[in-house]
Amino acid sequence: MKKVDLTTQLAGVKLKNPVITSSGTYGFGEEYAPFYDPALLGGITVKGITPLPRLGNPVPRIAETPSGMLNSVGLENPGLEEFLRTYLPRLEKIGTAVIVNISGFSLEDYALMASSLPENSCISALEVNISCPNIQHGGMAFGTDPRSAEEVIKVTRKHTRLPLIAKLSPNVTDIVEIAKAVSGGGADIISLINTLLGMRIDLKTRKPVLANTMGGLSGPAVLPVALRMVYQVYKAVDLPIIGMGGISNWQDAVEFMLAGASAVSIGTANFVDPLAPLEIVNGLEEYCRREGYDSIQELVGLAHS
Amino acid sequence: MKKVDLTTQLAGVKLKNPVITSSGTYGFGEEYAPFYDPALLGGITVKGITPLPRLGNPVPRIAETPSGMLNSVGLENPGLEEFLRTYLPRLEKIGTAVIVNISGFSLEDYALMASSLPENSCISALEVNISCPNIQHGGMAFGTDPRSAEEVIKVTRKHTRLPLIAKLSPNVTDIVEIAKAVSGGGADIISLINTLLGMRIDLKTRKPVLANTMGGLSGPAVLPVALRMVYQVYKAVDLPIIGMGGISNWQDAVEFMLAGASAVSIGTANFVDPLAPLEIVNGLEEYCRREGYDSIQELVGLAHS
Amino acid sequence: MIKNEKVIENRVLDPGAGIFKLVLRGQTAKTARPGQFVHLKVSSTMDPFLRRPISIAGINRQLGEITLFYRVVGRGTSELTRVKENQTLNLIGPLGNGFTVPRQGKLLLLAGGIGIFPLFSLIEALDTSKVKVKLLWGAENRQFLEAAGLKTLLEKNLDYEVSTLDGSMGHKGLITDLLEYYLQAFNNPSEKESSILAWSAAACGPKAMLQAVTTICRQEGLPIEVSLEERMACGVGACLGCVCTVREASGSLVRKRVCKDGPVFDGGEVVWDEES
Amino acid sequence: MIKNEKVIENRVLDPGAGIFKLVLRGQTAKTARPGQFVHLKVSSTMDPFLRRPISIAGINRQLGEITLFYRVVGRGTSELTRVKENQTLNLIGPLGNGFTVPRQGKLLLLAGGIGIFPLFSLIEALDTSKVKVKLLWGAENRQFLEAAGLKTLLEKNLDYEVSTLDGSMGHKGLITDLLEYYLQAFNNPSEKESSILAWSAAACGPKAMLQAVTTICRQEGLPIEVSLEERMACGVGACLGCVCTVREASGSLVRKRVCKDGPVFDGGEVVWDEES
Ligand SMILES: Cc1cc2nc3c(=O)[nH]c(=O)nc-3n(C[C@H](O)[C@H](O)[C@H](O)COP(=O)(O)OP(=O)(O)OC[C@H]3O[C@@H](n4cnc5c(N)ncnc54)[C@H](O)[C@@H]3O)c2cc1C
Ligand SMILES: Cc1cc2nc3c(=O)[nH]c(=O)nc-3n(C[C@H](O)[C@H](O)[C@H](O)COP(=O)(O)OP(=O)(O)OC[C@H]3O[C@@H](n4cnc5c(N)ncnc54)[C@H](O)[C@@H]3O)c2cc1C
Ligand SMILES: Cc1cc2nc3c(=O)[nH]c(=O)nc-3n(C[C@H](O)[C@H](O)[C@H](O)COP(=O)(O)O)c2cc1C
Ligand SMILES: Cc1cc2nc3c(=O)[nH]c(=O)nc-3n(C[C@H](O)[C@H](O)[C@H](O)COP(=O)(O)O)c2cc1C
Ligand code: FES
Ligand code: FES
Repeated sequence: MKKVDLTTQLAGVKLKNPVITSSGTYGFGEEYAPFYDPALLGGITVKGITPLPRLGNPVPRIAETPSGMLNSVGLENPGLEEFLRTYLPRLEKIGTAVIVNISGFSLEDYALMASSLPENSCISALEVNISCPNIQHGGMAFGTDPRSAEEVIKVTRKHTRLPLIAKLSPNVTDIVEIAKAVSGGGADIISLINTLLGMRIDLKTRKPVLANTMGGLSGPAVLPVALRMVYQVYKAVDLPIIGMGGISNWQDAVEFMLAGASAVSIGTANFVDPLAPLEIVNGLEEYCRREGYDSIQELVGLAHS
Repeated sequence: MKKVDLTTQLAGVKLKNPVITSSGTYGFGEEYAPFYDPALLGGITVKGITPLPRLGNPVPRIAETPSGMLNSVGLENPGLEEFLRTYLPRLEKIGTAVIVNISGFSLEDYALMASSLPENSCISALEVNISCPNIQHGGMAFGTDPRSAEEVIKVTRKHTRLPLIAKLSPNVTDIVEIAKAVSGGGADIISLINTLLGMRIDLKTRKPVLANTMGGLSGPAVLPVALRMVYQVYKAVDLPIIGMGGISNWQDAVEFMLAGASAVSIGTANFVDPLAPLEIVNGLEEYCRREGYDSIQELVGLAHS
Repeated sequence: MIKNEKVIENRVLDPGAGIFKLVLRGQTAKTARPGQFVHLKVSSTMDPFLRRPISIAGINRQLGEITLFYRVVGRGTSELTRVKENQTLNLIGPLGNGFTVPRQGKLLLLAGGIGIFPLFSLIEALDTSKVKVKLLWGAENRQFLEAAGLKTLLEKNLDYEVSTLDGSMGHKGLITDLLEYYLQAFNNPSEKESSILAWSAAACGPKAMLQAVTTICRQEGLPIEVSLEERMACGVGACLGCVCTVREASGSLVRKRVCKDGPVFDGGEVVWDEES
Repeated sequence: MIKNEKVIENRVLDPGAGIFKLVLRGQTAKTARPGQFVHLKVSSTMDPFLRRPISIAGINRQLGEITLFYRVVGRGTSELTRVKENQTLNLIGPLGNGFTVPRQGKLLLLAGGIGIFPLFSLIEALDTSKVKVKLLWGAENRQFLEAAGLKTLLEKNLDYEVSTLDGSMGHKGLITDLLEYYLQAFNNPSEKESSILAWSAAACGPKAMLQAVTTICRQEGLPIEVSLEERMACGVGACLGCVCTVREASGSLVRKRVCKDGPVFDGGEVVWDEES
């Protein structure tokens, strides 16, 4: 039986296979270790880090929706310093690519984190989450305006030589415009999508279910929107894409690769099926073998033509 | 047992109850008549009409998604003339409010339809679908740019005295900005949301499932996004709202009314459960009785505070 | 039109081919006609989301039962296999127009793969003392034919011929080979089949097969009814999801809804290679 | 950690209150501790989407069985009622830290409504020849108490007292009334309960009740463990969906994950009215 080449090269980042776990859904790589060895994955992305520790939003932070969920965790995280002191050393032993997701509310926040996260460590890339409200520009998210999206990436770029992944928000009129902007700003890779803004109301209290009123929609419900955005960005922008949004099984992962994703990231599916990322690695390999592809990368973008 | 007042006043439009069926999901009011008498509903919205007949897109036009579906019907319709000749006379006997959904690709299209649809007929209001690509402005949908959204409504307003419902597209960065624009343009009512742009890929053919590549996502999957937009627009704009997007049962309908919708519209749910609109009317009445509301309109906007 | 019917039987006929037989008792049997279909709710939740259309393959008005056959191809049909006897299943139906049921003359039935299922109910409805029937059925292999109801045909004493892609039964090749062979035979007045003029055809199967057999039948002047398949949402004509294109007598193209105006159409009117 | 366990029993105990008993056979029983929970997959499809956390109410290591009790309150628990005996159910678990199981001394158990369920496993685990146990249980009415397992307590010969809102059984009023009464009694050296210092408490119920009983116990110097509930997504500490706030010895506020760092916390550390 011929071996399928699952290795994946994303700009400067080399992965064993194209399956990554998504920021905010995989902790700091420890919670799912009792289920399987994370070293079997292409990579993991840690929870979004901010310069200072954050308590995040009050509960309830979770609401269920048809084939999906809302979260309003509010970027709870231990902060940059504690991450460097406690979590990073433990991640050194994880045996797979580590992507650090960084979130900020000002350009200085991004600059600080980019310059503080070591280039010679287990960190393979920084994923720049541009979905946070930009407090310097009136609270609209960095990622919803092409100019501020570009600026964030530019500033971050200046402060690190690590490969930069720009993570785009889907809550925009024109995702291609934003993708071009972050490409212009010097991003090496584009990851999409972050969560769609949504809400639910509790019939008993007659108030929003989430303490924070609105939250981010993720899971299978958003898959068609995510896939469409990957398809559009692949057509228009010449950077490798990490596709995510509702991927639950290898079939979904194949759809994203056909649409143009070079790698896929698994988020909410972890909650429902902790083994999903592993099963997707195996499913992709099996699919390539059955369909006669020698390398997984042959799939990328095949739906275009 | 005290009777609950279900009547609903939307600007100039009076409805028996707040439950309407959505454009494109209820034909011209005839297909679901074998299931129940449409006169039991607050109103129906007919399929989007264009000045000329349209064959619409090739098949496949339908794809299933988790808790939702994609469609790319492409505005197939008999055209204005045939609508006036054949369908409108039959609608005169339907016994409930008739909303005519109009779609155009230029400002003249909207002007023509507004001036041709009779003011003294069964037509209670025109719903202006601004999600179509604006061929005068390079193909971006009218509804994704506040200025062209305002312009469309302004032009339509000039050519009819019928109440105008502006139907908003959710594929925008800032729904409130668009809602304000159509309010400025002279809309009497806002309906939201139209479908989210999405796609799926067929693993067998490795090509998009829909012949038209992308399509509109509807059904329960989009409910959290729709509800959020209703909530945001209610807070910012002082026009009555018709809420829609994934409503499948009376509980969903209550959520939309609490978020700020004065009426709700049922679309995709018809396909899965043809009796859904009727069950929602009954469920809303029952809910009000149980919870001690004399009028359904007391629910509107209660989630705000 | 919408009702819960009682599941009398839901049983695998052939695990290899994944073909199931489903018998439902309720009101549908009262009015159903051959070639119509039902739109089944396969899940009690929102996922899988849409109903699934399945042809009515048998109608027993006495018992008030309809019989369906389905092949497991995806999530919806998989869910359907989990339904247990004595549970109820929600359906909309009977839907669509159905086949013309001739009272006399000669009827050529053309089935491709699971396209045989709606033809079962047509066969059942024919008075074979007055209508001469011949069935041509093409499939992948013998196993499929046997799984999909070959025995039923034998029991009915039907005049049939099969073709298989791998030659494991009947003619090795396509149903179109069989069709051309028999049409020639009908045309040959020395053969006992006599004149071709008495014949009409009814077909169900994949689109490419329907197009091919329509072309052949039309060349020989045989009227042919085809039962089309299309992805459906509503099933009742409201969503315009399931259209096909038909050329009207006037020459203009119009869309027809497979669910409501069909699924059975005059093969000669269908525009097969339309790209608009 | 993730496994399919065999459903031995899934049966309604009281249709009125909608309380079910679910017995599962598998690996979980081997290592489960009182106060831990399992995270159940209630549907084979994407809807309902998330798993549902249910406390482990009984652990039988010999048979390899765990017992759960659940109340039907929404779509997830409704789906759960449809699971049949001999089917398998997918679960993650055992999860969480569980209650401290004292080897000696006196344990006051405080249950509000279905908060009794995790306490069942704690009661089971106690060596009652060495630990003196008293249970106070508040609920809406007699029917609920009987539905939720009062008989089990009687069988266990447990020293208990109940309160009901409508007075249909025991004290009419809140569990806090009972608690205050007994704490006074413990404080009174003339009573046979002797000194309050030997007592600790473990509580499970609605948040407001846990806050109230914690306040009372702390006033009297009684250490108290509380089992919290929160909406959960992952159940394993990865999503930060289910946090509560705890005041550390240093005085600073930190978030703890109910699923991973709890569900059992030192009541005195929990910040109840936090709004940040
Ligand atoms: C009028 C009509 C009558 C039918 N009668 C029968 C019947 O008697 N027995 C039977 O086994 N099947 C019949 N079908 C086909 C059946 O509806 C589909 O196989 C079924 O809906 C697939 O559902 P699924 O969830 O299992 O597959 P999915 O996961 O939805 O799809 C699997 C594959 O099946 C195909 N498919 C999906 N939906 C349809 C559709 N509506 N029409 C055609 N192809 C589709 C697609 O190629 C897809 O890739 C009929 C279809 C129509 C339109
Ligand atoms: C650690 C833990 C242990 C639990 N043990 C038990 C048990 O042994 N027996 C039992 O009957 N229930 C227990 N619960 C509660 C149980 O998880 C919820 O009742 C269940 O998830 C509701 O699911 P549903 O789909 O039926 O209701 P939904 O439709 O999801 O919700 C109905 C209502 O229940 C409430 N609810 C929903 N999810 C939760 C949640 N995770 N926590 C608290 N409230 C919620 C909300 O108020 C909601 O309005 C436990 C919860 C936790 C966190
Ligand atoms: C609970 C939760 C927390 C998340 N936290 C972050 C985060 O800190 N930073 C970030 O960039 N994305 C975050 N996300 C978004 C995910 O990384 C992912 O982009 C999104 O959920 C879509 O993928 P999915 O549908 O597979 O989950 C979070 C998502 C969830 C569900
Ligand atoms: C098959 C289909 C056709 C539609 N056609 C139209 C249309 O012609 N005009 C329009 O404004 N909206 C159209 N819509 C959008 C619906 O009216 C509605 O806004 C949307 O589907 C969200 O509601 P739902 O989730 O309840 O279906 C269509 C939707 C579907 C599913
Ligand atoms: S499926 Fe809706 S029109 Fe045919
Ligand atoms: S439920 Fe995810 S951290 Fe507790």
